[in-house]
Amino acid sequence: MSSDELNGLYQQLILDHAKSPHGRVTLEHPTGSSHQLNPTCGDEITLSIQVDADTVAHVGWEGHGCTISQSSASLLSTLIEGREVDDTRLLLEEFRTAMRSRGAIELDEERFEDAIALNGVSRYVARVKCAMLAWVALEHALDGK
Amino acid sequence: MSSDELNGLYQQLILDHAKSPHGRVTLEHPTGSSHQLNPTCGDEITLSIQVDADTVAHVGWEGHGCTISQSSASLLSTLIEGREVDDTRLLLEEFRTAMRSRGAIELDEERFEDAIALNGVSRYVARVKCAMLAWVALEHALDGK
Amino acid sequence: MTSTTPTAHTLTPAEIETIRGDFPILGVEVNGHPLVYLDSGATSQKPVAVLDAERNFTVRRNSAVHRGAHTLAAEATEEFEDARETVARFVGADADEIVWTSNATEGLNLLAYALSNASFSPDFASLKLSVGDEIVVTEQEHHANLIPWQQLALRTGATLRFIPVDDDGRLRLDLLDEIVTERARVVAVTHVSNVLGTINPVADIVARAHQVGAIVVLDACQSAPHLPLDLHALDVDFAVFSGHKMLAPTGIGGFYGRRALLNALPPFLTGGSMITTVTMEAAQFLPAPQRFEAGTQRVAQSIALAAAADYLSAIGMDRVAAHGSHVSRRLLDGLATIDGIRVLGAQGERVGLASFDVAGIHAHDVGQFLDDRGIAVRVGHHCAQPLHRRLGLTATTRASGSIYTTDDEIDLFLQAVSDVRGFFGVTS
Amino acid sequence: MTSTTPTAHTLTPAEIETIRGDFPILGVEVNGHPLVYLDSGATSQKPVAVLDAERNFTVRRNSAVHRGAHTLAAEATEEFEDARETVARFVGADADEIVWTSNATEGLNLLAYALSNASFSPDFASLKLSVGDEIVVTEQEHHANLIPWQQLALRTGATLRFIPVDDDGRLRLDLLDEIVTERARVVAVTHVSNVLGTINPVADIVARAHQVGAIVVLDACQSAPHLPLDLHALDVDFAVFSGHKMLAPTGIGGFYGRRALLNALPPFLTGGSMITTVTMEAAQFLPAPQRFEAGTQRVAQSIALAAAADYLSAIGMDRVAAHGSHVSRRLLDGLATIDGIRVLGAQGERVGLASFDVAGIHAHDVGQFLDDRGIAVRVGHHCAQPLHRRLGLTATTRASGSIYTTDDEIDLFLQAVSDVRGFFGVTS
Ligand SMILES: Cc1ncc(COP(=O)(O)O)c(C=O)c1O
Ligand SMILES: Cc1ncc(COP(=O)(O)O)c(C=O)c1O
Repeated sequence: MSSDELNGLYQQLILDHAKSPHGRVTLEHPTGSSHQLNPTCGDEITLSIQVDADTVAHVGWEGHGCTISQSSASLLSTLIEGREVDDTRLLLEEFRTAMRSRGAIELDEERFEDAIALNGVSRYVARVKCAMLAWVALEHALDGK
Repeated sequence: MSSDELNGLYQQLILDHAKSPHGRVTLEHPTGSSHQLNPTCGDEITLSIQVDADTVAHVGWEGHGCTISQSSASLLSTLIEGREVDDTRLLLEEFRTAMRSRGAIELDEERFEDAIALNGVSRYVARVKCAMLAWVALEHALDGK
Repeated sequence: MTSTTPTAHTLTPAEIETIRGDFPILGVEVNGHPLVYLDSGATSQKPVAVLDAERNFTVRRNSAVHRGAHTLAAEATEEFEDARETVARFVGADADEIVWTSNATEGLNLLAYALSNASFSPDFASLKLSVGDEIVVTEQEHHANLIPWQQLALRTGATLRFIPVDDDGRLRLDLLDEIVTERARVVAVTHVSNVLGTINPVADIVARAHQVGAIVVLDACQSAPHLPLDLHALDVDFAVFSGHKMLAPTGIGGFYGRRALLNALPPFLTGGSMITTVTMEAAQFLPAPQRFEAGTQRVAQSIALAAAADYLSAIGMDRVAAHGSHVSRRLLDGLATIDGIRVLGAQGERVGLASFDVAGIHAHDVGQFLDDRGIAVRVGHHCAQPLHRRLGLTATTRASGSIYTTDDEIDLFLQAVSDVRGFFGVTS
Repeated sequence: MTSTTPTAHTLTPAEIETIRGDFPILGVEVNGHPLVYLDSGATSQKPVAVLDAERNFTVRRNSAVHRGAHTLAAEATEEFEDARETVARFVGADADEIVWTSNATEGLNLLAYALSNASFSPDFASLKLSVGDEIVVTEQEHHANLIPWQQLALRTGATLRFIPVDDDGRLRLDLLDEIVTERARVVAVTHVSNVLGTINPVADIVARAHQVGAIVVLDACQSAPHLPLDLHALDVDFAVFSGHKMLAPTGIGGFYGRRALLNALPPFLTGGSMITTVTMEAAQFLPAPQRFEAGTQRVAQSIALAAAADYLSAIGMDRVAAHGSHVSRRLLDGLATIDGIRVLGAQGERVGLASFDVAGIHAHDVGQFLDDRGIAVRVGHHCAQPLHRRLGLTATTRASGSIYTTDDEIDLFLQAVSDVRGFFGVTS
């Protein structure tokens, strides 16, 4: 009943992450935090990080939103915990570039692991904002904004 | 070179009245006066009347404008000087009706005499305002506005 | 005025087929499926007659109106003013009570700014708002009928109050007398909620507002396209509507003002074509409606809006309303049979629109699933965040129909909604 | 930026014929004569490519932008934002510096109201205007670039000053430093006068304004259609233009703001699609350009304006400007040979436009005589009463061309003008 494209967007891994997300915790000693909102649908996320000696030691977020925004936040958490800040920024740029590419650029499997399940999103211009929500919050949290 | 319609609009009598207008005088004891303006072209008229015992005894106006507005003011002056106020109001309504009729209603020759030369104006929607300018001033002067 | 004549018949399937033939966009495919357009509440589609009216004007008569004296300009001015007459008649007003705007939002801002201009000029004392005065809206309002009033309150020091809704989204009329008091100067209310589709009891609100001397502003965005509208009979003081929601192009709308009030308002936008005398120091203004139409107007779009009004009138607004009722009933009946669906809004008179929540599934995901089958619905807060918050939701899915909506389309939509939860693996 | 490249060739007769084929209205008859449209300064005619762009969008993709998530809405949003990009590039700006408006008048009001909103809110102190501050305009301005500033002065207590013109209508730049002082906060000036057709020395004014810390507002209504325009290079802070004067439909225009300043301005119109969070009490606003685009936008018209920009770009704005120069020269040379004609404005660089007085004959009568031969010109004060008053006139006749204006049309016009005085029996 549902098309290949739709199944490509909503891969099982994405549905699973949305249902049982990683990183939905409150950090005790965040070094940065950001609240982001999608004005069209009212979806919100507050994402906090704890940076210790140039490394993102911990990530925690809370919020509500669609399958894409929730699974993207969850996958982000699994990816960046323990990653160096500089590399986290690189990863963020790679993610943004792929998401904005309208399907032309895929996420690198070595770098993004399970998160390559989000590849399908970039063909859905209206949903890119959903996938980006947590990442934009991460960017601001890193900048201490 | 110029069409019958144009000659119908600009009859010799109209050109003559515009060149040597009647009633371009200043009244000593006006009982009513009105200033009117055409916002598109900036044409203006100030028309004054002196009403004695229910009769428009004197008319005087000054202003500047196109051939149609000047000749209409001039013809108005010749027509209403000495006319009863009630009949002047009737004449005004008849004039307005004809001008707004898009050529469907002609001015009554018995009533309007030389002013029937203005008949052509009513087919030129954009010029009706020019012909009406002095008459609207008359209306307000009669109302003491 | 606001109710459908009981004798009006809904549109027959054959009539709807004929109507659909007038809307070229209904033939497009989306994701390999014929488009099922159920987002008319956001913006309607446009019939060929409307597109042609606009184009015919442009290729035959386009020129500056109310400024030119040449033949083309005179003809264009005439068509433009005839359009005003047609649209005025369509909403139950006189031509000189209708001001052209870009959309309903601009109309509401026009009024809110004109009132604040009145508040800062001694010439308009009767319309002045200041500390102690109250502006009343409702909890149902679209942001367009809320934020301009918040801003007016900020500019003037007046207080903004609102009529709350109950758990079904119904206006709490039991609180009307308590909220609309002698301090109220403006009461702004929507005729039909764009989230709930329900028709508000405008008469009760008008009666109370006028009793305390407040002016009533009606947001007719969702009623003008779907119900016979008679602004004189409704006795409101101001009203707004958007052309793009009623078969006309984007970029055109109407602002209605009761003649005496409209002429008592100071201008909003200033510039050419709304003045008599201008010096470097000061300007004098024309009477309404020109006073509110600064600059070159949306001439082609006005003429297209008149064509849209004519198109709707030819069908008959009582029949348009009957069809809306039918669409609403089929949507509500169908959704009621699907597990995990919560439809917003009370039962009762509605236009053809339903917003709903699917338990456990975000509206964005519902919308995406429907879109995969070519079904276009709106997801989000529909520019009514306070109402959603009050009903305990952030985002909902909204299906909204128009005269071209068929039973088959509604059934495709209902089938898709009943498949959503299975796809996302949510069971109740 | 404002000058035509010396190497640009004017359009050839064959090229103009091809262009004319794209404008269906140029085939109509007026009073038994082929239309000679010399009123493009008021509003231009529109090529088929522009009409088709609008219609194609409407019949293939029409739907709500920035609000919908379904396929049609996503595609419409993309086309809409692409249009912004195209128009931005056309005027030498970045996409996020362009706000859609209905026309230039709305753009100027947007800024004047946003500045007065800034003046009443502690959050925008740097943009605040108050008693002692000065707003500077020029004596050449169209009412659209004068009255909004008069009203802003009234609302804030600031003083309105102006740069006068000399007997030829030239800006008195010798007075620039005296008039634009440290008290100046805003300097609003037209790029090209719609009465004189002359191009103003914007660079000098910008330099002085920026020296004293004032923001510069450019009215680009009469330059955008006729000259290569590079707003970044001109270094102005804000600018406005109207689509209907540059081959696009009525109802669409652009407002440019330098990025940092635009984002520092409070909103003007408020409502849907320009907010982040809304409660019954208050609203938070999006960054520019969305902050200034409340309500459903003029989507189809924006796309048409982009098509118009593409049409002009394909010809090349340097060649468009060269043609304007040519039209201007032919008009001026021809009028100079006719007795009793006074042409307004200085010699020098001009767009293809000439306003003139015919001794002893009112402009309305001149216009009527020309119209009888199918020649459409503008008569009146052209929304510039102060300039006319300064030049000792109430009304003038204006002939204004565009890319579709031929030498033959100019010659028909000149012949008619030389016959006017004979017809009315006026001899010098
Ligand atoms: C120089 C100038 N400024 C402003 C305007 C106002 O433009 P619009 O009426 O399209 O808002 C015009 C045209 O009428 C103009 O020529
Ligand atoms: C009830 C209601 N009011 C106001 C608006 C605003 O209309 P527009 O965006 O056309 O200005 C809408 C539509 O979006 C609406 O549904």
